[in-house]
This record gives sequence, structure tokens and C-alpha cells, in this order.
Amino acid sequence: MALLRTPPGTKDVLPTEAAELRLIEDAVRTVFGEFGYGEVWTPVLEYEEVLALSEEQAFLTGFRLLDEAGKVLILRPDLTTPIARVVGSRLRGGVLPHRVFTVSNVFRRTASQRGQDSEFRQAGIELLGSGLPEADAEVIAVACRCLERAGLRGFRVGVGQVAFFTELVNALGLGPELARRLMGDLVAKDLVGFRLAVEQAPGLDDDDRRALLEVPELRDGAAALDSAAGYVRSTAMQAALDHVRAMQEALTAYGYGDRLLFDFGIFRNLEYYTGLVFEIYAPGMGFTLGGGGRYDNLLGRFGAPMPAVGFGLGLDRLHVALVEQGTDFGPAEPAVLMVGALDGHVTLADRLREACVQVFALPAGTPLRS
Amino acid sequence: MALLRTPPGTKDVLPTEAAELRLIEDAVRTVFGEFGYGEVWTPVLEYEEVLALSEEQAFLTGFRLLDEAGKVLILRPDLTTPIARVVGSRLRGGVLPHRVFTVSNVFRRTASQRGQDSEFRQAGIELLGSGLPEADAEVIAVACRCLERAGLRGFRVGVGQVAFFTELVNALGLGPELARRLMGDLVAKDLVGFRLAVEQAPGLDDDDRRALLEVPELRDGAAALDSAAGYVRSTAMQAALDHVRAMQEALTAYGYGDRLLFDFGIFRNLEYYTGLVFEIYAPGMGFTLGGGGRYDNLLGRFGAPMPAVGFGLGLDRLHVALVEQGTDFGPAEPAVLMVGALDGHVTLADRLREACVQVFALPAGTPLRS
Amino acid sequence: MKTLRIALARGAIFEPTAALLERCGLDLTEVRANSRKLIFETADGTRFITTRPTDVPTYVEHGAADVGFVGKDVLLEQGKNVYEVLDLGSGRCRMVFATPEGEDRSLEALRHLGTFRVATKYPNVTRAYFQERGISPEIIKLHGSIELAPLVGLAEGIVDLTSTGTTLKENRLEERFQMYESTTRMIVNRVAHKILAVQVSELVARLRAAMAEAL
Amino acid sequence: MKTLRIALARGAIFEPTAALLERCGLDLTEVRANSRKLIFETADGTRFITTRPTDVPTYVEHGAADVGFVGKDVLLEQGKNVYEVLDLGSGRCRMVFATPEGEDRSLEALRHLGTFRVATKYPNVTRAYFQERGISPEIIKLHGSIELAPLVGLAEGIVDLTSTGTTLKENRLEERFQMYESTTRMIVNRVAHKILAVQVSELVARLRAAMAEAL
Repeated sequence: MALLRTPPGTKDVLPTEAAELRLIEDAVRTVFGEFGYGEVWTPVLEYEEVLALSEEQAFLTGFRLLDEAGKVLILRPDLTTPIARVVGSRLRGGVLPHRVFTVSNVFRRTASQRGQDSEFRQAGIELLGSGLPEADAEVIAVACRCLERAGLRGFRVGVGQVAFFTELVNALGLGPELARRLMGDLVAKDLVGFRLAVEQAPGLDDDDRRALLEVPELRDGAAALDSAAGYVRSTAMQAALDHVRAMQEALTAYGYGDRLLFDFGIFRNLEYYTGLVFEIYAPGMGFTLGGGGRYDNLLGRFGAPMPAVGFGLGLDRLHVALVEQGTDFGPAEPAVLMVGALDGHVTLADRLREACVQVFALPAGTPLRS
Repeated sequence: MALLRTPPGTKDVLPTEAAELRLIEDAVRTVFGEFGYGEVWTPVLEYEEVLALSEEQAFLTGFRLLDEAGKVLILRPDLTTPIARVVGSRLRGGVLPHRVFTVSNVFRRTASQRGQDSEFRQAGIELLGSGLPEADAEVIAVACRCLERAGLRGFRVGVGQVAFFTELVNALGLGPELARRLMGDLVAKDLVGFRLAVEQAPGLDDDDRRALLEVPELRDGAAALDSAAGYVRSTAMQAALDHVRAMQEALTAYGYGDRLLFDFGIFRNLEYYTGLVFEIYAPGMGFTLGGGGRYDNLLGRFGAPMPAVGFGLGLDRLHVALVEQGTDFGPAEPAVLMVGALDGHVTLADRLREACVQVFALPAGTPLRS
Repeated sequence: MKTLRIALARGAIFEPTAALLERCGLDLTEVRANSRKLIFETADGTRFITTRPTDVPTYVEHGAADVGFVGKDVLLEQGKNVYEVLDLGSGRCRMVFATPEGEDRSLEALRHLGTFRVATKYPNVTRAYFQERGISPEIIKLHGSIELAPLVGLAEGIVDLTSTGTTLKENRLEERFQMYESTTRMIVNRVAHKILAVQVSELVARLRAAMAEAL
Repeated sequence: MKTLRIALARGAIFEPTAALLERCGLDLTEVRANSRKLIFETADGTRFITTRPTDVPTYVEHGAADVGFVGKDVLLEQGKNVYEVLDLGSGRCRMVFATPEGEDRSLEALRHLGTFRVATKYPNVTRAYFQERGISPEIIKLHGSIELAPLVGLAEGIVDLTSTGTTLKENRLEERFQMYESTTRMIVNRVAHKILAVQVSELVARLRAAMAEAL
């Protein structure tokens, strides 16, 4: 007989786990609704040429197949790009900002030994059409409220500002090629390569090099903002810094100001972020639960130029974090195992069901093991 | 710019539709829970060799791609076969019957002109480990309760019995090749080809031929059961008929007896059904909303021989039927558009959210179009 | 009791089908009288929808008609999800492969090029038929006057329907072999087949009786 | 000098196209006289092939004709690899989206179901048109009497050609918007366009002159 296995990096989810994941999903969905986000579903398959508009090379290396006409289809590696497509094609007009949420599976081709991450379930929101720092604050507030509602304790939100670094590069007059290389290294978290590139860059004085090397190292919590002020070389850099401060103030009104950790070395793992970025940390977990940020250039590539900010939350990862902290998901409803309710006593079983009791009907005479 | 389109046979679902589909899904999920079914999630991709165990050729013609080792993966065309894999690999032991439900997307490669059906969302249950007619009744009762809870009026359930025909073929001593041809024609709904095959079959007398031709034509509602009694030629045929009667009696206790239409010409479109089968009809709809039946041989091919019965419901089709009958899905929660709540008045907005009011925060000074 | 909605194809199969339905007691006076109108309702509530032959399966599959009458050639080509319940025996014609008279040049093309070109209104049937025999011809879909294709060098052969063979002869084409025989079939929507079982069965019984009488 | 082989569509665009060709000095006497014959040769060796409108691009693409005259609607639908060299300005009609009179129910279906059903002879044009606007309607391909589809519940709307709008009105359909305007086009095979450049250019020049005269 063929091996009864699932593809590398995927798994089956059995009832206990599925029920807990659905509870988490329901909590998240409720919070999204409270903030006025409307759900959008997109197909699992997307055309390669559509995903390519994101200019993220990593999106094109996933599970690929062909349609009837020989065009390349890819199992969606991300939810933001499909939403950009929807906005560019069907959500034009109306009062801005648009608020959209998705709860869907995304796919990445990963080496088979790297755990259950070829297919994973993500919940996310996109706030489209506002460039205000308060929009960033709302998105982070929604993320925090989701975690709170799901029952997670002690989480923190790391906040960075991509624009503070890119505007430093602009102020120093570095060419676009070098700028791309530096950003590429930072996104790839290759700080050795980054340092080498800075050291080899022509036409910079020691102060310039120090600024480039030190800005991504500014990560002493709230004090990072004050330290950053010392590196401001242009009004654009000042504006980038002011944006972070205004977001902090707005988030405090939601009650989440003290969750923040400022860190100018956060660049996320995608190149489309242009401004404020953030990541979510749970106590004792070695991976982030999710994150997001501002991507003001993406929508323009889909014919609907507007600023945007969003985030994605890994539901499996949040589930792991909740289990780690000992969350009791408990059965939501009372349940009974009723011997004889499958082949008789149907009406009694149905009466219990009407009263929201979960009834497992068994045939008469089924022995119940201890 | 690339065309911002979705692959043939797929579509985006925008908030109004997504909210209605979630309401339907929630209703269905609640009913499944009341009957003790636990949710299982399986990967979107399955190995071809696993799907091939179902012996359904149609399952192997879908969206295909390769894993790293060059093995063929297929976007799941069905939910029953993955569940059979889960049972064969991970659900052995425990009190029988197992009750499993799934709410997931399935994929079929269809000609691009035949509507939105390359990717569709299906809800289904499998009751594994009971061969009782009351198990069939429970599955049909769950289907009916789901439709009722979703608000569908006037639906009917067509019930057939594959075994009544296959046992007639056995009783007549027809060879396996002819038996396969006859079943193939019936599954393909080619009744002209079927008639020809019966007429040309060697070694049959007129009575035999009449029986073969007339049994799939028994479909005069409740009277079909009485008529069928006249064709019984073996104890196995009698047992197949008794099974239907016992199911009817059990279903009456759930209050759904009068929904039934008996029809010995229902064979569904898959060859794995072995016994009682059923389909769901909505008034005024030219397609079935779903259906299911007994498949007692499938689990054995996955190393866990046991009888089983299940059904699948097309959620998009149910939604179409509900829209056609003018169902009012209404907004579930009150909602407000609050100018100035994005960049100020955050606390007031949050108080409303706590009271389950949906708040769309707008920047101060946003003009509200009429 | 709910009456049936019947899709009827105008064209070659119309006359024998209409005559048979009349012998079953259906009233087609108005359908015959007015060829421009598309929807007709008789005194007993039966509804007739007249369409192109190729559209009949679409109407029935989507449930816009409960029942339809159409040639097997169209069903083979379209492969719709409908019940095929009765062979009316009328509208008989044959789907054949034909090439210009004389030596069969399609075989020569097959030998040299591994393929040949076939012009047809039935690309799906043609592709399936030859592929089952290990041949993948290049298929040129045309909508009319298929017999013209070999004359202007568009294809080596054609797959088309023929009843008397006159059109083939006029265009100096020779039938090489028959692929299928087609007759008119009654088809039924898959839900109507169950929900309107009584009405459908009665119509089938009356059609069978009328056909038996005619023998 | 080699003469041209010209594919001409029988049907609505035949008469204005034929009249224009005659004003260019081509002899269509026999083509007009015999509507059953399919291939004609004039005294100067020009060859005319008369076909269904939908088949003209196929003949030209495969080089069975060098030049063809056909409506833009057919070209849009088939997207064949041919040169489109001249707009004759005649055979004008509009491809429109229409739904039953009164409130437009397709919008309601779009809101609840994310889609609506469109019946049409032009599935490719229809799909492309709506997809560019972010909508993926369910497309029901019919071959004739498109206006029937909304009446029998097969579709919420139709995409079809209209010149006067009479058929729409008769069936109580309302034009919601125009998608394209179609006129007759001259198309040329991509090899003939190079190899027979002189002949093609001369015909284009004569057509231009004849059209200018008519103004």
C-alpha cells in the first residue's frame, strides 16, 4: 500500500487542535469586525504575473503549476498581494480608508526538514488609503486586541522605521544600487555583509559611515527614539521619526503604549515595507507571532496608488504560544455520550441538542471503555 | 500592467458575500458540533498515490504539481479521501463510530466556461465505523438540520440504494466486466447506453432484462420501496431494501421523513459508493446542493477496513439557493462610521466596540458622501 | 401537477421530433406556426423553448429547461452533466472521416509529419477519437461548410455529419471510415429527473408507446 | 503577378463589403448570383471564398485565404494572429451588456454572490472585458437567440451585438452599457502581408480611394 503521508511541511489537524484553532480564529475575527474590517476571500491560486507586481522575488519560488493556456499559477505565498490585486481591480472608489481582513492558508516551499510550514494559516488586516500615524496605531491596536482576546499574556510589540534608514541613505546621496544592496542585506539580516558594504562605500566620511552602521543598532527600547534624534540629517528623517512618536502617542490611547519596544534594526523579511514596521513577540517563544507595517508603494503597482498599512498573524504560532503558557481552552458546551441514541432515543438526543448539549450518539449495547 | 485577474473558475469574495458565507458556515458548524462531529483539517496538497487509492480516475485529473523529489502532488479534489487517509494513519482505536467534519476548499480543473467551480468550499461529515441504517439516517438528519438552520425552505432529499442494483447483478450472475460497464453507464447517467448493454448481455431471459432495466427506473417517491420489493431475488437484495426502510423509519424520528424521495436511479457521480446514496434538491435549482452515501469499501484501501457513510454540501451552492429564495442575511451587529475616531476619540470608539458595536474610524474632517 | 419545460432544437431534427411529440398528444400547433417566437405555452401548461441544437444541452444542464431533445453528436461533443434517457431513433446521421477522392493523403501526412490536419465542427469528439488510437491530429475548428476545407488546402481531411452523402460527393470527398452514429436523444436535467420523476416517466412512456406504434 | 485569394463572410456584412469591392473594380457578379457555391474565380484570377463570418479569421490565419473581411467583434473574440489593416467603417454594430428592464438584478447578484451569469456568443470578449474591471462573471456560451437566456432564468444578463436595438426591446431587455463598437475590418495573413505586399497594398489603396469617394 502507498505510504499514507502528507506532503513535506504540511500536516493533518485533528479535532482537539482544530477546535482550539477555531476558538482563536473566532476571537480574532470578532476583533476585526469591531474595528470595521470586512472579510475578503481570494483564490488559493494566483497568476505569477500578478504576484510579480509585488517585486518580491521570494513570492515566485513557491508551489508552481500551469493553467490550460500554459500560464504559471502559484499557490499564494502571501495575503497582502492578493488584496492589492482586489483593491486595484474591484475596490476602487468609496470612502477611504478601506478596511479588509483575511483568514486564509498561505503556502511557501520550504526544505522538508523545517517543520510544519509549507502551508500555514494566517489572519491579517489591511488599512488602505490613510498615511496617518494613527492608522499605524489602529493596526497595532487591532493586533494587540486580538492577542489579548485570544488570552495571550505578556506579549511585546517591536517597532521599527524603515524610512528613517532609507532617508539617511538619501541624505548621504548614496546611489540607488548601493542603497538596494544595503537594504537587501538588512532585510536578509546579513549584518556582516552590511558592514562590509558600508565600509567599502566610496565618498563617505567617518561620521557618515558611523551613522549608517549605528542607526540599525538603535534598539534600547523607548530611549531609542531619543537617541535616534541625534542622527537626523534631513526633514524627511525628522518626519520619519515624528511619525513613530505620533503612532506611540495614539497607541497609548488604546492602552497598549507600554507594549512597545523601539528598534531601528527591524526591517521585516519583505522589501515592500516603506515606513513603520512592527513584529510581535510572545514570552519564551523563539519566533515572532506575526508582524506588519506600512507599504505605501505597493498599491500603485496595482493601479490604485494609496498609502497602506497592515499586519499578518500566524494562527498556528499563536496557538503554540497559548498552549505554552498553559491556556485552558475547555469544551465550550456540555457534551454527553449517549448509548442507544444512534438506533433509538433519537428524539431525546435531539432535545438535548436543542439545548446546546453536544450529543455523541452510540448504538445500543456499545461498551464504554474507561 | 499585468491583467489583475484570478485563474479560470475562481473568484474573489468581497465583504458582503464573505459575511453571508460565514453565517452559513457558522450555522453548519454548529449543527455538526451538536451531533458530536469533530473538525479535521487536511493539507490542500495530497500525493497522487494517496488519492489513487480511492480508485476514482476523476480525482487524478486536477491541478497537479511536483514535490522536491519529483512525486506528483494534486490540489485535493475531494474531502472524503483525505479523511480516509487520516483514519488509516492516525485515528485507529477508540470508541466507534468516529465522527469527523471538514469545512474546506476543494479543487477541480474545469473548462473555463463552466462557471466558478475550479475552487469551491465544501462542508461535510463522515460517520466511520457503523454499518447501521440508523447511521445513514443520522447523516441525512445532520444534512437536513444544516439546511434548516441556514434558512433554506422546501428542500427535498432523493434517496437511492446502489446495493440493490449491484446485488441484482450478482444474483443474475453477470461477470465483473459487464457489471462494471453497467455501473459505469449508470454513474455517467447514460441510460441509452445502459439499455443497449442490457439488451445485448448474453445469457439473460426477458425477466432478467426487465429487472435490470426497471430497477434504476424505480422512482415514484415513497411507493418506489413497495415496487422494489417485487424485484428481490436474493437475501442480499432484501437486506439492501430493508436497510432503506430502516433508514426511513429512523429519519422520521428526526422529523425529516417527509423530505424523502426514493429513487433507485440515483448513483451519484463517484464509483466508490456501495450502499445507500442521497442527493439534496432545492426548489427551482437545476443542480444538487450536495449529497453523499455509504462507502463501505474505501477505508479498507487505507488499511482501516470499516463501514462508513458521509455527505458533502456545496456552501456556495447553498448560498445561491438562499439568495434565490430571497433570504435576508441582515447585518448581525450595529455599526457606526465615526469621523475623528482614527486620529482622536479612540477611547470612545473602543467603548462602543466593547459593547459589540462595529466602529469604522475615519480621520477628522473626512467628508461623508451621501 | 407541475408541467414540463421542454427545449426543442430548430433544424434538421425538429420535424421528426415534433411529429413524435404530437403523436404523444402534445400540442405543437403554435410552435410549428411561428418560427420567430422562442417560448411557447400550451393549454396544459407545457412550455416549449426553441433553440439552436448546440444550445439544448446548456439549457437542460442549467435547469432552464427540464427536458430537451438533441442529437447524440452534440452530446458527445459537449459532455454535459445530464441524464440521457431515450434514443428516439430519428434524426439518424453518421459522423465520418472524409478526405479528397483518390489516394488518402492524410495517411501520407501522418507518415511524414506524424500528424495531419482535420477541419471539423466537433473538435472534442475528433481529438478524443484519434487520441484513443494514438494519433494527435491538428484540429481546425470551423463553424460551417466544413467540406470546403480540403479544397482550399486548410486541412487534409474533415470530420463531419453526413446522412445521404450528397454533400461529400459534390465536393469530391470520400468517406474513409465512420466514427459514430448519431440519433436524436431525450435528455433530462439531473434535478428534474428526480423532482419531476412522474412527469418525466410519463413522457418517456408515451414516447416509447408512440415509437412502438410507428414500427 | 499572383492574384489574391479573398475570404468573404456571407451574412449581414456581405452586402456593404461586396459593394465596396465592386467599386474597387472587382467582379462579384457570380458571387452574388450563386449563394450555394463556395469558391469563385474571376477573369483576372482573383479567388473568392465565401464562408461563415466566424470562419474568416481561421482561413486567413492558416493561409487558406490571403485576405479576409470580417467584423471586429469576431476578431476580438478569436484573437487570431493576423494583420488587421483597414477599417471599412461599414457593418457598424455595438456589443452591449443588457439585462431585463427595471432594476438591474445583475448588480444585486454581484453583491451577494460575487458574480452573475452572462449568456453570450462571445465568451472570450466578455470574460476579458469584465476581468479588466475586476469582475469574473459566470459565462454561459450560447450559439443563438441570446436574448432568450434572461427570460428562462439561464442568466441575469447578456452580451450581444445590436444595431437598431429592436431585438432587445422585443424581449424587454435594457442596454446597460456599450462594451465595444464593431465595424468590418480587412485582415491579411502574416506571410501574405510580406510576400504579396504589392498586391495587398494596391487593394488597400483602392479600398481607401473608394471609401473616400463615397463620403
